[in-house]
Amino acid sequence: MSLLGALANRFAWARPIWTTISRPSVYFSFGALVLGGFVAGIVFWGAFNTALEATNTEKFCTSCHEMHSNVFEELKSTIHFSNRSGVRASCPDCHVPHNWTDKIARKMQASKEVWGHLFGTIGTREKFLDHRFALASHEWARMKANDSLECRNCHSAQSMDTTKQSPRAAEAHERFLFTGQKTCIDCHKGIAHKLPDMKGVEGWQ
Amino acid sequence: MSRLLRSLLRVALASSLGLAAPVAMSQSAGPDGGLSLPLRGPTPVADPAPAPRIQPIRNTAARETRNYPEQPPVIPHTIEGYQIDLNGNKCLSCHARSRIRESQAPMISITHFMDREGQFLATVSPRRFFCTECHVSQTDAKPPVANSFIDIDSLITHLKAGGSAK
Amino acid sequence: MEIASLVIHVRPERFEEVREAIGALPGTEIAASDPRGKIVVTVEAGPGDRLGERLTELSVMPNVISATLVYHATATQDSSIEGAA
Amino acid sequence: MTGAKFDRRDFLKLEAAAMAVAAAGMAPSAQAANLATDKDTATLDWNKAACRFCGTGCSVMVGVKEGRVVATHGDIKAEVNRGLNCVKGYFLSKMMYGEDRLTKPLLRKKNGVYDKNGDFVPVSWDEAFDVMADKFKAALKKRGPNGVAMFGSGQWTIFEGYAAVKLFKAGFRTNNIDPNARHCMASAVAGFMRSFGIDEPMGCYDDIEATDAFVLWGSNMAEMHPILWTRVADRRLSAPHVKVAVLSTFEHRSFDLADIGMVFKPQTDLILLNAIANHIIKTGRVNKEFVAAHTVFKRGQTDIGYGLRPEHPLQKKAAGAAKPNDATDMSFEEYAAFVSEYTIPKAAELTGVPANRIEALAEIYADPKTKVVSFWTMGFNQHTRGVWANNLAYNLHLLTGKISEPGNSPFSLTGQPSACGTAREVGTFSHRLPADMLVTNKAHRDRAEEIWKLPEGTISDKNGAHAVLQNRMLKDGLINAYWVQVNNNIQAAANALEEGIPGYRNPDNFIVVSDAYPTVTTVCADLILPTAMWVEKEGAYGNAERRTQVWRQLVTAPGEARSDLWQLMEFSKRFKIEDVWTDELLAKKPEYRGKTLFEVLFRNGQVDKFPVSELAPGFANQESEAFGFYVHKGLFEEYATFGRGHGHDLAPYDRYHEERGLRWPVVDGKETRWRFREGSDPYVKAGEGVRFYGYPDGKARIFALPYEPPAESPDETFPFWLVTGRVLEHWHSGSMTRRVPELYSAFPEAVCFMNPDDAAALKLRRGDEIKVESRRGYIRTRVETKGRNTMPPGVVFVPWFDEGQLINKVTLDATDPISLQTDFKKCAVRLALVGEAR
Repeated sequence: MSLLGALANRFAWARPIWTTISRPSVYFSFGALVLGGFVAGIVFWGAFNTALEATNTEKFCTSCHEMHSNVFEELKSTIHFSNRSGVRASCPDCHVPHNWTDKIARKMQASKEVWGHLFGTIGTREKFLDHRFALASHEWARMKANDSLECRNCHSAQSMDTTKQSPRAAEAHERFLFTGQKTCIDCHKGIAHKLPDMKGVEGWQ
Repeated sequence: MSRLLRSLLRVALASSLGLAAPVAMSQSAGPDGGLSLPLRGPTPVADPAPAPRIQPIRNTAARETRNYPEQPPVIPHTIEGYQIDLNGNKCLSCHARSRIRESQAPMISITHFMDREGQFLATVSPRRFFCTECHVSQTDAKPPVANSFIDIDSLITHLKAGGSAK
Repeated sequence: MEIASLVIHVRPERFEEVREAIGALPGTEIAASDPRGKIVVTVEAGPGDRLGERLTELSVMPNVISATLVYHATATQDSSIEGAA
Repeated sequence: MTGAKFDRRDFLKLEAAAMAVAAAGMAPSAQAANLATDKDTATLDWNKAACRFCGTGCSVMVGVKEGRVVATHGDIKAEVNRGLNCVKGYFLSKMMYGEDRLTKPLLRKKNGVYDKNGDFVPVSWDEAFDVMADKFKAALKKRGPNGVAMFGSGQWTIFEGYAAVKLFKAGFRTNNIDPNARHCMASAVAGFMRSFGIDEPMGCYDDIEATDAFVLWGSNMAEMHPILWTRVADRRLSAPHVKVAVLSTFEHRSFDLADIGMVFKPQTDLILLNAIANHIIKTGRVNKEFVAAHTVFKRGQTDIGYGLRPEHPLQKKAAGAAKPNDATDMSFEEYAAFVSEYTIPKAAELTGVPANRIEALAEIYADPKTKVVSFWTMGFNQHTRGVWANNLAYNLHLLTGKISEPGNSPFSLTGQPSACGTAREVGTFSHRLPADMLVTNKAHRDRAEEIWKLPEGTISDKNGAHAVLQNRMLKDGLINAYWVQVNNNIQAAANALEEGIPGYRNPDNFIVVSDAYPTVTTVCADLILPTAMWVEKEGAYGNAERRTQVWRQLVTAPGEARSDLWQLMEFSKRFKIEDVWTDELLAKKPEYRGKTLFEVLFRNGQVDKFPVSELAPGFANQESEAFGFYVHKGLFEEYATFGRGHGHDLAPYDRYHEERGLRWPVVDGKETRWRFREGSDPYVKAGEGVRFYGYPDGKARIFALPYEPPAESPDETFPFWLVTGRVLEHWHSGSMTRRVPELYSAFPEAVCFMNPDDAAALKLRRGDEIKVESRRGYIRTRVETKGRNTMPPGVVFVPWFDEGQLINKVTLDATDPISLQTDFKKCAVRLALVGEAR
């Protein structure tokens, strides 16, 4: 028996189904079909979003070894992981845009990271450190471009009570943040993970 | 004069005056022979002493007086998460010569530009790279033992006033 | 001879007044003061004086919020210090 | 210096004001601003002194005014530190002025007489020494010479250690004297003796500026040797080709400079060391010429036990425990076969370190073009196989010939300011005599007796009780009179609840503790003697690079506090030679009849040779004034006799007052930087090139030693490794540094550093109060998941500086069977929240 024949036999059960799907409708009205398609679209879309959101959890992010044993490990001893009020940031809070278009754009970029994972681009700590400057630079550039949007999702400048800040922080925020001279990421690099080699980075020696 | 007697007397005086002595004293003549260990507290040596709470780091912009000019200033603010390693030095991002106009922080001392031979370098000497070897931040923990170091200005002021008659 | 030092918290608005009053007490010196309401005082008492009474006097002065004894020492003749050489 | 303008009353008033100002949180001398003053008033009297803290041996300048230390700074002229100090060194000025300095002897009394369970009452020195002498005499009578003992220190000055050795080994005729360097350096000492037949490093700090790579084997130099760390950082950051490898059981501050960071499972450093040796052999990088000319191979005794009490099951089953120091000859081929099982993949598996990093580290040693300095301290020394670890590190340098030349240096760092000078060179160990000599060697005893003008047979031929054994013997009531100086051993020694505290409080025993401040050891004592510290006396220390440094007395100790040296010598006056020597011995030196120990040991025509008039004008010297001769010079010159001509030559005493220290051997006025190397070491003859003259055959030993497991490992009941150690801001038990307000506030109390995942699994939060508990006891402390250390899962770190949290109640007194040094880095604990379960 030829291979093709074997395949045809193997999927013989599907033939009536396919015939049904490909045949024009004779039982349903156009309106019902549109409505049905719409409902199906919502269902499909919901599933897509659910799947998307599943990739938007810390659990997913840290399920790969590169994230878990590098950046997540480093996060644990920082203020974004534990602090006085117990509000903590998870990976997507800072690294995934909250509005839809940007999120999808970011997710498409992320396919590259999957590629990197499969091919072990940063499979060891050493390799990760070698790439760290590039990885961090991307994030800084993104945050600089969107005016530190992910920071501001939680830390609204308008809602800051500088009297509750240390004098040093209050002064810096008044001079640079409130005047729009600088955005969060300009000063607050390396607050959730360790820094790459900072030679040549503005503001660093 | 005995410091021990003095301590005891201080406690007695303080209690007779209804004043609180700032230094915690063990007044019980327990298994430790009645000798107080202010850095330990009143728990006998053989027993486990309670652990005081971890105190927050003092976080101000105020400079502290130095005990003498050669003393490295203590850090008046928190440095939690400040990275000082092969990749960079967070302290310098405010205290470096080129950064102080923006940060308004004190510039690191000129001594820090000297190498082992006493020559001035163009940049901060690598031997001074790890700031926290000499500069430490301060918690809110109050020292349980007072220190009777007398700074030179107090001595000089006193000398200029003619000391006092014996 | 006995020597003591105290930290005295006073009402800031009556700071100058209290400072003067303390300065007027015999054997009392103001070592440092802060107009926000803190005065550091050293008290000296000879053999005939009663140090305790002086301290009580300070703690019950008008406009004094609290007086905390920080240091007390008794100096005897034999333990007087000479310079190192 | 000008005459005294101040009287006690002035100082008391100034102290009173200073303390109240500090208590009020106000700035000192705010009212003294804008001082314009004349030169006389503004001039300070500056003099050099060695830093009081770690073994680095920085020189500091001490500014004195009116008999008070008012400022200190790093000595620009000092080779070691060139003007730098660490934060502890910069606060030396305030160290002596903690308000609760001990100023009078305190004796436990009830109803006016000594009582073991009495309360401490101030007594005169006379009364203190009377009671003490009675108790020592009673113990000598009851148990013979070994009924008394002394525990001293690597913080003793050279004079003090030397006087103590004489008093105990020659006077009381017991070798029951040991320094706390036993907890610190003993494994390094035994490592040197086994590998080279002579103690102390061949290299020096100059290697730092000459090397291409640093390997830190269990040493957190960033916190424990800050000034050496500034030199390492200087080298690494100014020469980009230089590499730094840091190995530890957890990540600490030294990792901040690491190109290769390696966190390994406790005890598996032995595997890494052997794997590197194997890599050197397998890749053909053995320096065959060097190895053939200068080394021999030895197979060390194995299964040597853990230095526990003999009835402990682990001791009973250790087959090699009787002769742990034994070794037999072997060939290079046999050695190569021995290490061949330590492959890099196997090492990676057993140590938890990725193979690529092990290989990178191995290459540093193997590459003939890379000069390498290996540093180690307590990670190696406080290890039940600490001597082995030392030997295995030397193996790497010997196999490659990277030794005894600039930049190639296996370097054992010391913890205490005079661990080398006083503990090792003077020989305050229970098995040693000055200049590396041993009490068990007849020729060595003869020489000591000859120099000391004592009859043959004065010095006991038995090793005395070492630190850990002393505590056990105190508990068992075998040592009944005990004197502790310059250390805080109730806080420092392992297993305090089962051994230390019961030993000190044993009703049969009389415990004397000399200290400057009240400590947990003083409160466990029966008599406390107030001690003059640091520049309140003339002193000398020897640092880790063989550098001997001397300072003068610059200020006077408060009240009746007196130096340890004065205490030792004054106490010796309380004993007639007949009290301590047998008639048989006396018969050999009848002229000593009726004399006191002071006369025999210190007024012996040598120690008292130099008159008080030789003291430098303008400096006080309390001991010399008390005894009527220049005590320090006399002791030093007699001591120096031991080493001169024997590889340990010291310069004439007076020269040390002029120098920022000199590295011995000092021959023809010149110091030695690299030992065993022709042209640098005067003991290596022309044409020899290299000669390891510690052994008669001139060869160093390469040891074949395996991995053996630690004494105690985590299990289901006690699932965590406990590591103890220090922090930058505090020196040892914190009795000095915690009395400096700035240092106290920087790191006030101990905490338990742990991994955040471990904390989460136990439902613990940062700051929670927990019990850290072992089979021996527990302490209460607080959880720390942030800060300077990053702990791997399953390992916790608790520093031991805090007398409120006596972590050594938890540790195990397992020791290296060769060095008898305790392993403070490995025992099993469990953690639980204090109070109710949540």
